[in-house]
Amino acid sequence: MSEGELFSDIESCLGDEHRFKDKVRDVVQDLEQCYRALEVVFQGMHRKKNKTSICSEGRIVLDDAKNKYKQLIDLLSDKQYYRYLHLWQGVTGKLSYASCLIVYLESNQLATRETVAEMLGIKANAENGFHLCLDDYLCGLLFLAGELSRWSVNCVTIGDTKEPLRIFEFVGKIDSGFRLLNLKNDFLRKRYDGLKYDMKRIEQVVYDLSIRGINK
Amino acid sequence: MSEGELFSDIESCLGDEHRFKDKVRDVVQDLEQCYRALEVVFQGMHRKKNKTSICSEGRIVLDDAKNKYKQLIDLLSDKQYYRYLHLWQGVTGKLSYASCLIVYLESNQLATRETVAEMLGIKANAENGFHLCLDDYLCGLLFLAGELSRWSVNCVTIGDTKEPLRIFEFVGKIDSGFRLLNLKNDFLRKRYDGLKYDMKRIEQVVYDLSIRGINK
Amino acid sequence: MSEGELFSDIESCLGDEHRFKDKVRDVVQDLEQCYRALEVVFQGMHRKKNKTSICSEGRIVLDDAKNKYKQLIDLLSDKQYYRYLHLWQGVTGKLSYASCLIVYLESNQLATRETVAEMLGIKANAENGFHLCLDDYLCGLLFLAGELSRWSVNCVTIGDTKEPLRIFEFVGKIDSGFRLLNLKNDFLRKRYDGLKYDMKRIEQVVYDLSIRGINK
Amino acid sequence: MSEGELFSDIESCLGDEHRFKDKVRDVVQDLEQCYRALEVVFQGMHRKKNKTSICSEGRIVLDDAKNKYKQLIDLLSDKQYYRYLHLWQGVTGKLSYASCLIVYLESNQLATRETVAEMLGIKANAENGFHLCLDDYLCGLLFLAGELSRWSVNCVTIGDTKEPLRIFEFVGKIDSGFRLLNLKNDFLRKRYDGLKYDMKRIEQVVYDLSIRGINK
Amino acid sequence: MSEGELFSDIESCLGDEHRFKDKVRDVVQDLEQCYRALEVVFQGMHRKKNKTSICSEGRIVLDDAKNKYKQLIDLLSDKQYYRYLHLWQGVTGKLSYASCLIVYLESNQLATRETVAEMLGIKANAENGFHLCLDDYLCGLLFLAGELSRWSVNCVTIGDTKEPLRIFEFVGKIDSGFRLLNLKNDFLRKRYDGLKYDMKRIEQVVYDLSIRGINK
Amino acid sequence: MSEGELFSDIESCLGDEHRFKDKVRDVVQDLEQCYRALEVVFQGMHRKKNKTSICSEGRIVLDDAKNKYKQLIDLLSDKQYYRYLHLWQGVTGKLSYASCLIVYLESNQLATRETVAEMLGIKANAENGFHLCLDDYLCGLLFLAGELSRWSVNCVTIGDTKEPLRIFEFVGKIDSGFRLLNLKNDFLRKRYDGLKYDMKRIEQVVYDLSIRGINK
Amino acid sequence: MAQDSDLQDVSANDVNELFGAFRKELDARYDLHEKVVKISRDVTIESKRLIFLLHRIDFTAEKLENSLQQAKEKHLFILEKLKKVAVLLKDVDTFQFVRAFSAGLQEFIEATAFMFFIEKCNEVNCENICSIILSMHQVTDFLSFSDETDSSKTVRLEFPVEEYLLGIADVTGEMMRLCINSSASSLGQKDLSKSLSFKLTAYVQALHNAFSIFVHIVDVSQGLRKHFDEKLRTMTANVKKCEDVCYTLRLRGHEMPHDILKATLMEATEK
Amino acid sequence: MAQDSDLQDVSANDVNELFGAFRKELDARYDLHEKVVKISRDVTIESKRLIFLLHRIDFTAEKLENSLQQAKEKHLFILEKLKKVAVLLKDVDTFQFVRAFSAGLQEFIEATAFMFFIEKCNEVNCENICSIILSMHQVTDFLSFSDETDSSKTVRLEFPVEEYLLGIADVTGEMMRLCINSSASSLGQKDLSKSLSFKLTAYVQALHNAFSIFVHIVDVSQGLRKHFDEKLRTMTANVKKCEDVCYTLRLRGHEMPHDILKATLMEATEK
Ligand SMILES: [Mn+2]
Ligand SMILES: [Mn+2]
Repeated sequence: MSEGELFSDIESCLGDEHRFKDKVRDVVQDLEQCYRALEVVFQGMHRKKNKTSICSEGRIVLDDAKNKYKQLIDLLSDKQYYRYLHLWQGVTGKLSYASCLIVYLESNQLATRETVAEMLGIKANAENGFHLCLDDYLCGLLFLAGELSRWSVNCVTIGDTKEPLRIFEFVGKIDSGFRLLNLKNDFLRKRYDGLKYDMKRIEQVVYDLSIRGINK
Repeated sequence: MSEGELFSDIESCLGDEHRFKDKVRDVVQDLEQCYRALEVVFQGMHRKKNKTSICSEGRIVLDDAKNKYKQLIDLLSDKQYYRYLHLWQGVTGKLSYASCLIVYLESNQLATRETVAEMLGIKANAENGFHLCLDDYLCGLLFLAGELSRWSVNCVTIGDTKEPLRIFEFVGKIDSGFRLLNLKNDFLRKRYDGLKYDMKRIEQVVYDLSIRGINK
Repeated sequence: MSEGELFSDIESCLGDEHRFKDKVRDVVQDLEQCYRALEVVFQGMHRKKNKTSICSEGRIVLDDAKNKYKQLIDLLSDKQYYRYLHLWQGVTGKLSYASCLIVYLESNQLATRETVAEMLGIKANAENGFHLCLDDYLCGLLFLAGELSRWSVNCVTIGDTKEPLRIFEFVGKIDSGFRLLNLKNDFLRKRYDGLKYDMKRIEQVVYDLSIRGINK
Repeated sequence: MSEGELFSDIESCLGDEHRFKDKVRDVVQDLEQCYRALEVVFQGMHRKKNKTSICSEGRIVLDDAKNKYKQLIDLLSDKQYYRYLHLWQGVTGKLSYASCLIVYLESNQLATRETVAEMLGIKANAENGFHLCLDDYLCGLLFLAGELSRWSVNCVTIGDTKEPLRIFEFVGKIDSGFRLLNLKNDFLRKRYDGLKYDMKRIEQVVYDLSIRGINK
Repeated sequence: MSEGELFSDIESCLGDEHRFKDKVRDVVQDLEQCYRALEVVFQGMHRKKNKTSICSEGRIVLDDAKNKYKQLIDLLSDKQYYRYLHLWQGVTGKLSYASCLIVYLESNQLATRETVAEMLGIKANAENGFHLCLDDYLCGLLFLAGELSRWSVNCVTIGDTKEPLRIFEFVGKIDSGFRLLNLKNDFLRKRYDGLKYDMKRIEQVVYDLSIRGINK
Repeated sequence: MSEGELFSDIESCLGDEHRFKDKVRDVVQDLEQCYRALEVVFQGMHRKKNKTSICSEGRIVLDDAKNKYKQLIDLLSDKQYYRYLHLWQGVTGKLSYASCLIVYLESNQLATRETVAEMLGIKANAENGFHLCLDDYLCGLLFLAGELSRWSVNCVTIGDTKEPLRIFEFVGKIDSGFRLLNLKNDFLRKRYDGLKYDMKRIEQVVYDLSIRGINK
Repeated sequence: MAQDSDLQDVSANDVNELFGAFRKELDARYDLHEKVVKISRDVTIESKRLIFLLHRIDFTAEKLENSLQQAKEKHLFILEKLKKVAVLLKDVDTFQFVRAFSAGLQEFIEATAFMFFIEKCNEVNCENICSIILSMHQVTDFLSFSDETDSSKTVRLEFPVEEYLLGIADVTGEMMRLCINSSASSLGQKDLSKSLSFKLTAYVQALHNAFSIFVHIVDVSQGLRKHFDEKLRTMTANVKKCEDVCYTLRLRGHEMPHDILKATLMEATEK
Repeated sequence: MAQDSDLQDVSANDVNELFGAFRKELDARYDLHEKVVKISRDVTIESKRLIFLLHRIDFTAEKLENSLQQAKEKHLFILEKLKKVAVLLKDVDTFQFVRAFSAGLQEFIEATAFMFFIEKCNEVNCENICSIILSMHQVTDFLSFSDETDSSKTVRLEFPVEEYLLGIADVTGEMMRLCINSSASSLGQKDLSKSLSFKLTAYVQALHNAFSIFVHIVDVSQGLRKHFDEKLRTMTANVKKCEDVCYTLRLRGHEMPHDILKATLMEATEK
């Protein structure tokens, strides 16, 4: 065997992978685009915009994302899921947040992992192939807490003094939930540290309302 | 002694240290686990939970930690204390905070270094072997101030308007105490810089209560 | 104890440490001075200077260093050894080298850790308080190999064709010894990587002498 | 051509470039000076100073900058624009910010790239030679948001409780705008992350006014 | 123009640039591929391979590179040369080195900037559009010196004791040439420091041959 | 006093300094140019060039440098010497090396600080105004050792087997001299560490000559 | 090896003598440097302590007098140490040893500026706050000492102006801390612009404005430049923190402050 | 605070249940991860020891046999540990845990490649040296274990190809060390191209050439890219060090080597 041949198997293998990754990246970029569109829709929350129309507009964009996930699933064979996971993990966390936010706005409910997975058109469990990995779902919840903490402040500006209380209850639950988890020192852990500040901010809004006897 | 023996002695000595550190790390991980359990207990404070039960639950977990410290002490001969200190310093600061919080909840008192050391089952002074090092104790006090400042806000929401005044008084003492210290530019100094914000937050609560004539 | 007292104890404790370190640093500086004096003495090796006088001059300076170590020991209570070790670790490695060199010049022997420790007036083992830490002793041996490799070259220039063979044999033993150790990737490992070059240089000298039939 | 000639040609070529860059740097330094003058003018905003006089003073300094840009244009032939762009990119971003701020103070409007380019006496598009590059314009907008967020706080202190609402509206638009962009430039991305904090701060001010019923 | 339009214009502008850069990057990647092929060819030098065949194989690959540069030139209008220069600067320096090496192997001559430019199918001067920028040419010379220094060592191993003398002469000229230059570019300066070491190494080889009376 | 006036004294002071430094830098650049010219002259050493002509050419360039130093002296009043020292310190160390080299080539002597100072047209002692600071002189000696170590190798190539012995003696003396000094951890100390390697290299050359019985 | 006999002219003895002289010169310089460094470290520590002491000051009239007295004594004590530096460097170019005393000097300038503010803040309002900013001139005056051997002469400790700027820049950090710590005590005040917090903020704003001009002055070494930029960043952050305090105070004013408050706060503190 | 009664639907209990399940999933994953990490650390340590052991090998025929036996036993011992990893990860996607065992795996590949060379270097010459470079295929074979529950099945430890490249890259460092350490023993040899030093150098050159092709492959993450670049830099340095050894050997050959030498060296060592 000559030097040139030495790694030639590997080279062709990496070449395939290279081409494959490019395809995946293209789809991921489309997903990013979906997320940016959702962000624009959600900005309405902070300006009196009607919840119902936010949700319906949001769901339309999510359906778009669903199609993109379908493309991803078609591209991937099952077992390569974890090999390339890092490529779509970032955007999936964000889209998971978007789904959770829509569910909250519609029903004040905490979207389960199953609900979110269904909204994105993917599986909820590792056993079933391309799925919503737990980290992404949890990440989405933490993003949600951040956005709701911002919203609680703007609600008062808009004149809605009931919503902050609901947010307080809701994020409080998320907070207790997370305390049950033993997070390692990773990305999730770092984001989780931000939850404390979000919670503090919401607590401050509720405090401001309480001390003024509003909502009594 | 031949060169061969000389060097094989040395080799066994290098291997021992490696194994020793691994053992210490295992115990430290258990202590981290204890601290997480305490955090869950303390969350009750912010939701009307009864102080007495928080304290008794907390003390049970601390007893667990005490056992772990005992294991550490057994592992270490006295003189190696400073050699490995960095391995348990982080968690000891946190457990010191937990001890101080329990003492405050029980008696509104500032736990002394001796008290905390006793609660953790270690010595209070450098002369006596495995001890609560000064930095960790002070760090614990600063964590305590942070938590109490958050609590003062939530007390109002829960409807307890007396506690904030007690907290104001108590954290004020910690604040005056720290002003006596000439801290160097290290970790402690950085944490200390946060104390003024905690103090300010508590002052705001007390102010809000006063201008509304509450507690008069 | 009032809060005022609580913190004033702490303040005096923080100040003491500061002053203590300053004292240690002063003694370490004196030890550095001793080492520089030894370096000047050892230069004679490379210029025909008599071994015996090098050794006797060297031992006089080492006695001086011994006194300085005594001061260090007096300053430190046993248990603080590891707390401040980093302050004198650098210079101790160098003085350990100096001791080993003198022993070699006197007797062609590898100085044991015990011998070196005795020459510096400190203990050889961790159990007995202020001691020669293993890393420093090994570091000293590596410095020794470096200096002897330089000497083997200069011996030929000076006209001493016997010494290089003795050095070859001696450093060969150190080399075999180190091969028994499983060093981690640290300072020592890095220094050890230089040993093969020292060995190679000595081998070259021995080779050059053999092919010319010198020493036959 | 001999090697000697080859290298002396190169040296003279390097020398020319060096002298040219020095000239450009001198003009850029003058532009920095203009910016500094503008900063002093803008500080007045935070202390009750009359908007009209800030704007007229600012415009006078900007006219000065315009002259300096004319010098730059004269120095450069078209094609070298991108070669030396990095030399004036920093200061152009800052002057772009200054222009946008003046336009906002005068009319509560978002200055377009064309307006800013005109105020600086340069082109708005790449096709036409020396122009306001897009990154600098966007950078200017982000600086603007930062300054307005600080101003919203100080407005309240000064007693102007209407301006924060206008700022809230205005920066809100910039924020929504940036959410549409798919930024690749690292510097801009990083600054854009700052925009979220600026927005949050302004929202907090408007909230603080709302909850106290001010501006109702 | 509304804010919405303003930002959507900007977005389309950013998108265009993004796509353009992607195209350029694709061509640059092909150039990198060429360079890799050249590296493989050049490795033969260090193992007895015939110079003539190295040169002819090398020139074939360079012709390939020439085509790629043609693509680049077609993509770019003149004025954008400096805007995107950083994208191909790295690889051009390397290909410039390859050209110089071939010229040296063929004729023992120093390739001029004109020669190299011609070999790559680009202009030699800034005035004429897409050109070989001076930094890249100089960089190529420095890479060349590095490679020749390695080669001088391997020549001796292979048994060619004449080539090192030629290399000594040749790199000596490059060395003297660079001493005339007043370099400001940091990257070049740093590489230039490496030239001194390359020269020293070659000098050592020539010395080793001389002292053994080889080539006498 | 207004804010504007607050630092205006200092501003004008720094402005003066700015202009002054620019002037000094211009002269320093000329000195750098002189040094580059000297470097080119010295390259001849390594190629059989006649020592006498190197020295006479070198002295002509040095006279040029002398004039530049005169300009510097005229620019500076005495007491500002140390304030701006860092501006010309680099180049003075290099020119000091050049002077020492010429003296060595002419007479095999170690140029004293007085001699060097005179060659550069400046004072030898701090008391007398603009002088050759000790650090620069010592730095020059270390550069000299580096160059001579390189030369000792090339001498053998050229066929001069006597010079290396003289260099061995000469640099040996510099080495012993430096061992008398207590250098702090600064630039000089770092360069001094390089002396060891230079010395080793020369020792190797002398060794190579000795073992082959050359010069016997 | 053959010993060349014609090399005797530079004998080992000569070299030893030569380098012996260098050693003396270097050692003398290093010793002086070391002495200055040690005093400077003391100056740093004592200045930091002075700052801590000033943070502990109680602004109620009688206690203020007393604490200020203590601060001034400490200040004189530090000046004594700086005088030692000046005397040590009397006959040499101080610029040669700037780095040896720079850290201490800067901390001293910071402490002095802080003390100045606390001493005189009652005499000024937000509009004329600049008058109590420690000037370069005042620092120079502090560092002119009477010569003990000849009282008609003065010994000055000279230093580059950058040191002053770097020193005074740091005081904004201390002002900001005091501003937050004392915000509660400013609360009761009817005219906020006369409150300590507002004065501190005005001071920090003024210094920040003046300083930001300098940071754009280009002709400083790369290193110093970075230093300045960093100081300005910290300063900007400090200004904003102070402005936040003023904002909150003004906002709370909108909620009709009562004098009750002050009473409540006092009551709690005195318990 | 008012307790909104319409929020009961997401009760705290539900959340606890939900997160309880997450906790279980996370803990299970972390536990598995932790187990794999611990084994991997052992694999690293033991592989390093195997390398040290190989460095101590005496190439004289009888001793070589014996030491090689020892090395192979250690190698099997390490394989046992890797089998444990493979079994642990049997039912999950191993790519999820790559980071947990990557360090150990790479060190194992390095040690294996080194052992391979030493085992077979007598059978090859400089021209066909490539045949004894450990291939990806061979690594895969090593990491296919027979399933204990069902011997007809095999359990594989799968891993990304980068791991192989990163592991094999490191072996050049060990080769370089051996090349320098053993250069004295190559000295006596008449045909240098059959000497250990020349073979080691040929091996390192071949690997370097093959590897340098890969480093230019662009589509790897930024982090991995840096990693590769760094490995290549080290590799290039290693090649040069090996080439220096060959150079010196060849040069010394010019001085008419005698067999005396070998005797001298042996004599000195055996004293
Ligand atoms: Mn400070
Ligand atoms: Mn390795």
